[in-house]
Amino acid sequence: MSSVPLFALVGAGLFCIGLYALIVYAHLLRKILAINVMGSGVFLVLATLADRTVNAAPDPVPHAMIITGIVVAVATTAFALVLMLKVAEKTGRAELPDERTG
Amino acid sequence: MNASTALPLLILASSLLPGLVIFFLPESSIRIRTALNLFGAVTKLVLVAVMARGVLHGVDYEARMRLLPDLDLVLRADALSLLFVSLSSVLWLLTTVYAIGYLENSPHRSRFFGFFSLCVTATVGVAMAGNLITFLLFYELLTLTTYPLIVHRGTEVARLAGRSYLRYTIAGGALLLVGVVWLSTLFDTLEFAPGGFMAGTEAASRPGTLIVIFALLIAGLGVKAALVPLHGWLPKAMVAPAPVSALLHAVAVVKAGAFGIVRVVYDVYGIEFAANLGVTQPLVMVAAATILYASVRALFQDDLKRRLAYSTVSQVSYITLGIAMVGPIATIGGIVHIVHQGLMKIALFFCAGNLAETLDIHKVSDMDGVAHRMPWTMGAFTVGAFGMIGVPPLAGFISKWYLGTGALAAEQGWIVLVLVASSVLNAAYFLPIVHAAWFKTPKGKWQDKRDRQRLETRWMLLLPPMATALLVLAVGLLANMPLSPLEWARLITMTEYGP
Amino acid sequence: MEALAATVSWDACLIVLPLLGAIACFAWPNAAKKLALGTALAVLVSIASLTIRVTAAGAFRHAVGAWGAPLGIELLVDGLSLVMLSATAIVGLAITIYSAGYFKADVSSRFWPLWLFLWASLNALFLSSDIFNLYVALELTGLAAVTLTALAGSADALTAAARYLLVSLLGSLTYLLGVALVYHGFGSVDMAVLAGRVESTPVFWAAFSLMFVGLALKTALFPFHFWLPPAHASAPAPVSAALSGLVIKASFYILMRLWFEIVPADYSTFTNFLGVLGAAAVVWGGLQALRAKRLKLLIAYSTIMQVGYLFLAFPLAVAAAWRGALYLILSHALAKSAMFLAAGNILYCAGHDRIESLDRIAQRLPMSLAAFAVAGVSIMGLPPSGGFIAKWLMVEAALKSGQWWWAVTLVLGSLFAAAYVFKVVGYAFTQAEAPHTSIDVPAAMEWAALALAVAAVLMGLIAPWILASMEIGRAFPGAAIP
Amino acid sequence: MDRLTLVLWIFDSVTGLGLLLLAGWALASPQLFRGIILFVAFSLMMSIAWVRIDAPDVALAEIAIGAGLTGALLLAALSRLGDSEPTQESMNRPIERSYRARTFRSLTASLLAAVAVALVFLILALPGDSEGLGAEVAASLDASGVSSPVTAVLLNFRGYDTLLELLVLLLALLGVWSLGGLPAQPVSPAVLVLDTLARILIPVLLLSSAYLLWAGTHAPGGAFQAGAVLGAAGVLLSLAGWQVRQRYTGVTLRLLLIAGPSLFLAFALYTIVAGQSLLEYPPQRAGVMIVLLEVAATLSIGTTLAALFVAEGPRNKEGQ
Amino acid sequence: MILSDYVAAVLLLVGVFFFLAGTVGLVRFPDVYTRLHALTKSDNVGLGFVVMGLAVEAESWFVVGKLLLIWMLVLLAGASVAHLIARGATQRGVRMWTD
Repeated sequence: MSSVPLFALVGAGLFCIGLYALIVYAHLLRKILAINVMGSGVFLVLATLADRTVNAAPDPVPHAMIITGIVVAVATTAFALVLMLKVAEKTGRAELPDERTG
Repeated sequence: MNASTALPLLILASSLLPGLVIFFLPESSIRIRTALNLFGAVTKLVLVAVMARGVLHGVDYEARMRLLPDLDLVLRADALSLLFVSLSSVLWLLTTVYAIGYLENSPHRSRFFGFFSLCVTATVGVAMAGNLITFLLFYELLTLTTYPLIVHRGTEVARLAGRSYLRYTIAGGALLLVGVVWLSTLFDTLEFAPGGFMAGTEAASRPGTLIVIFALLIAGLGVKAALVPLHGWLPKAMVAPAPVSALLHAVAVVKAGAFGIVRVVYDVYGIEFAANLGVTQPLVMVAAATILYASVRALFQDDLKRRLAYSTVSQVSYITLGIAMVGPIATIGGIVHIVHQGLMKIALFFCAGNLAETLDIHKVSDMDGVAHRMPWTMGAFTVGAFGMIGVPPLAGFISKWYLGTGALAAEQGWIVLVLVASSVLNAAYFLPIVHAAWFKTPKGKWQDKRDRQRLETRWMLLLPPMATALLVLAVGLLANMPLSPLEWARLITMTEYGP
Repeated sequence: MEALAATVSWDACLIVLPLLGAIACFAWPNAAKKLALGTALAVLVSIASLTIRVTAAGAFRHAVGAWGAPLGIELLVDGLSLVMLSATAIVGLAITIYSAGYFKADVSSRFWPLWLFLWASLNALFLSSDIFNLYVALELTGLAAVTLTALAGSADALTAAARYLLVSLLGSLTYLLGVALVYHGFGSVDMAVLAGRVESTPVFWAAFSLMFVGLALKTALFPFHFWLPPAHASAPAPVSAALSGLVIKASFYILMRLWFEIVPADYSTFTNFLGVLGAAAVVWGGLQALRAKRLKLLIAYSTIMQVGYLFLAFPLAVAAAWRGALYLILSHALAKSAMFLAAGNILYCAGHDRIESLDRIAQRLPMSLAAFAVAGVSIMGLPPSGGFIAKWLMVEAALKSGQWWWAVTLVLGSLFAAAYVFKVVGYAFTQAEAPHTSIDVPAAMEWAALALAVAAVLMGLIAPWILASMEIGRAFPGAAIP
Repeated sequence: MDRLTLVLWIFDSVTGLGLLLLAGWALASPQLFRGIILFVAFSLMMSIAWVRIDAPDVALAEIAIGAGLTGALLLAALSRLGDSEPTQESMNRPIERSYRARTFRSLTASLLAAVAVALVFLILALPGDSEGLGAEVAASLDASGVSSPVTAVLLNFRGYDTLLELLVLLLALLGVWSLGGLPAQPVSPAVLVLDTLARILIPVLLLSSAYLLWAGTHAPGGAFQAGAVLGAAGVLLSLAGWQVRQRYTGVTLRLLLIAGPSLFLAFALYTIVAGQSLLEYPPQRAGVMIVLLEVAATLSIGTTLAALFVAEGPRNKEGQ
Repeated sequence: MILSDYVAAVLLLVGVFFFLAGTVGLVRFPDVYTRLHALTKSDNVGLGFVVMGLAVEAESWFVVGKLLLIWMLVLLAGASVAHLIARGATQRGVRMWTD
């Protein structure tokens, strides 16, 4: 029960690493990976800060939110992958036309 | 919903409903369309007559509807609005007859007459507006409904003319909107009141803002009243069919602008308040400049309709001139000229339309000797032209007379010089046409068109110019009759200047 | 029947009915069209009775599962949500009728479930007063919108859908991070509870700016607008009508909710920055719309401009400005969907929507052109349309609060709007040299577009009633200037 | 005692550092295949982190869904991408190295570093201990019908979120099918080892899914974790090349897919008609109803996740 | 620290040693087949010791049962996956390492 919410800081770091990769890399599969990493980062922040209860069970509400988030993440990732494949099939490359998408 | 609130709405509906129905009529059902048009025009005329009688007997007609929690849409029939409403309903009837004849077998007539009726609805709305926001509403509606009429022909030239028309009017509308909103933030009411609703309120103590607002309002209205820098769209809009340019220049668009300036100067600011604000003098200057500049430009126009267009630009500024000069006589001159200029100009445009439609004459240069071929049309044209110049018994003379004496009363001697100069210029660009038409030997290519039937052209094209020419004569001769426009103008001025 | 009508919680019906409809359409594809129309009518009935109840009994909160606010989720039905719900219902009904004729057989069986999911998620979003629930609703809306955009199947529709999906996911995650910080900072995710607990600490402002960036991404505010034009232009017409008319407004609605309920103090540098972004959106959107060669692209850029208008309400911060912004949302929803449906008719009939060669089509589709023009009146903000009322309220707010430069932006924007609307309408009156063959457009599609356009204009005449129902249960913030 | 916290602190910091490094390598690695494998490793490391912050439910979900299914989806997508990608090269080069790109990347990197530092300070600024909603959940836990707090929140207190989330899953599948689905994977030759593995593992997976579902009411577990395990079974089934007979991919598939959401919606509709507030469980029968809903949800989630992996679209259903 | 703790500690240490050996093998060995060999062998044995160590500490036989089930599953999965990877490698033509 360390006082410093270490994993929350890691979560913030993951969020920023994911955002950097999302902005910088062109390939759609990398962008989907980046989105998943950012998602994990946000969930880490959400869960770690729920663990600050003194000598009591951690707050279950964020845990429920994270499970919802994970399921939503897998659903959107699955759809994004199929969309990427369709883009690759139609345009020949699994990248968005303008190289560096914001 | 008693009679006093129903009548204004009925007057609006009398052209709105036929218009909406006509939109959905197929092109082939000519008889129904003509019947609807004429029915609408006649009912409007009757309703206006009923309202006029009511107003004389002191009945107060007002229809009110809440537009915003603190703002109402008001239609009210006071003396000034009645003048403009009666003018537009009379001329709308004549122009409808003329348009039916003119567009005998041209395409898209349902669309044309639909927008035609909506345009008159907007004009009547502008006339009967009881406060600035209602006025703004119908003023912008007028822009929207006249644009399709200008681009009716569908040629590239028409589209460009329409585009330039929009540039001016939409920009003007935006300025007007800002002015009106600014006013609504300063004053809690925008209702038109005879002496203006500004004098004595605490906001009146901020002249700077009020002058800026006045400039905004006049700029917005000046676009349609064709004051000098803002008149560019008018000559270009001549590409529209004749009934449209007749209606636009004599009744709807141009007059709405001038009427708006009358409302702003008299019923928003109040003439005394505006005078000591010092805004009326620059307005007089602008009006005078417009009169002279437009008359000079008219001299060099070979196309008949463009010459008439420039003449309209200068004539409308007579109204602004009369209003901006502080003094009852000048005001009477200005207000009565609204009616006179309407009648004269519409007669001239009807004749121009006839010439273009039957003999395909568009240029002044090939009008030599046309009077032998079309004596009635050229007769009406001559009456209108002499009226414009200010020849005594006709309407033009009365307005110029009152403007002149008003100018002297307001110690603005140089205005008389401007009036005289403009009359000379009028003569300079009208008399050669009349002379050429009557006395020169015909040499244009139109001679081969033999006149096959008894009348020189279809009766529907001939009746309106004759009627308007007669009206110009009647208004001139019977100026002192109780119901004449002059008497009406005198009644309005009495209410404006108060006891 | 009265007892049932009184006790039934109509707001819950608004969420459950479209969802049931969507699942039914998915289970029985060949009966999808009838089911969808039935659902649309059912939603309309629910909205009507909800309106009656709210106007009579005032705003009320509906605790889902009968648990209290901090623990459970609460639905809030007040003037703001009611007005948004009814706009969604009206536009939704028109789009449903339009899509019945628009889609071919195989595509239509895939369209209906997705469309009803989008409708349900919008209703859920407008009703919810719980910021995490709003995250899930935003996710559902985003995914439904992306799948509908990708329905067109062409190369640029797919790439636009992919870009839209990535931006939507990024927006949602940023928003979720903001929600996480707010939850852990103040102990609850319910707006009413938060309104009591929130104070202007750096944690709150950081969390709020994260949520703001997420929502701005989804609303396509100026720097984040790049994904909107390709997405709205290449999507099928009814879809782009739903996107531009409703989906964009959903995330702005959340911003408004947060700004009214949670944000403690007015932070002028922040609001002025928003105003500058809004003004940039107005100018940029207007210029791009003028340069657009294709009709749907022009309309999409016009959406960016209108979004710019919405953000001008922040710096004005006067109650009238918020009424104006909300009125703009409503009139824009109706007018913009009418425009897209009209553009859809033109595309359906002629196969292309290049603006230059529009005149050959205009002869055969007078009603669609009329719909476009009438909707244009509201977009331009000319009287008597709803757009005019919105512009009037916002300009009045700008002048009253002495910030005249926002008034200038608004007027400049309406000049841009006039320019690009008349650029299209101008071609409608030109003569067609060679009327080539074209498929004639089903009447229902033309009438749907015209009905929406006329509704947008008539909205201008019933302003007092709408303005009154807007502020049930929550007066807009900002000084109520006399 | 402080020695233990020291060891734990070291363990945490190693895990945290490992997470950051793994994420960085996964995203920056030149080959996409290596990236995906590192991402799966990153998810497994994440589940360790979840355990360290006392979130067993989330750890289960992370492993089953995050590492398992997402990894499978990514690898399947990569293999399908492989044939349509002319060169491997374009797959794994980050954007070109032009000067403009490099400044842009360093600018973005520094901007995001600043954001990260700001976030860190923010998180540290949050109060050291806060109860959150733990007390409220504990107070009304017995009225919720289940004893595991997370399941109580998921199914009862915030059941509305779960309903929407089930629909997100279904919507994703609808989206995949509306894109026309992907060409059917060529059936790999019957590999004896994979076949026996499947033959042994699938019953165990079904059993453990049932166990997870049942355990969810009083211990970590629940519908989503059970559904994910069921989905894993489906994935294994399709990998082993067993063709599900035509009859099962028709209406039964659709019914299975909408089982969870439609039961939930039926329950919602019932509460509306009965005049109660939306999704209100009758206190005495709440437990039974929650389990019923969880069973239906697990079936739907499992089928949907498997269908998302197969992603061939409904074509084989109508037999076009 | 009673006797069972010592036994558990020793078992866990041996298990960890095997894991360490497997990892060293993974790093040091030249080609995929030898790495597969190293990993599957030592990790399975290591896991066996860890499971036994934990079983000593476990409170109830039910937990011990679950631990054994885990070990069985890892053995099954480890073996078949190693086989599949090796098959995949040979199909892709990865040649064995000969020094």
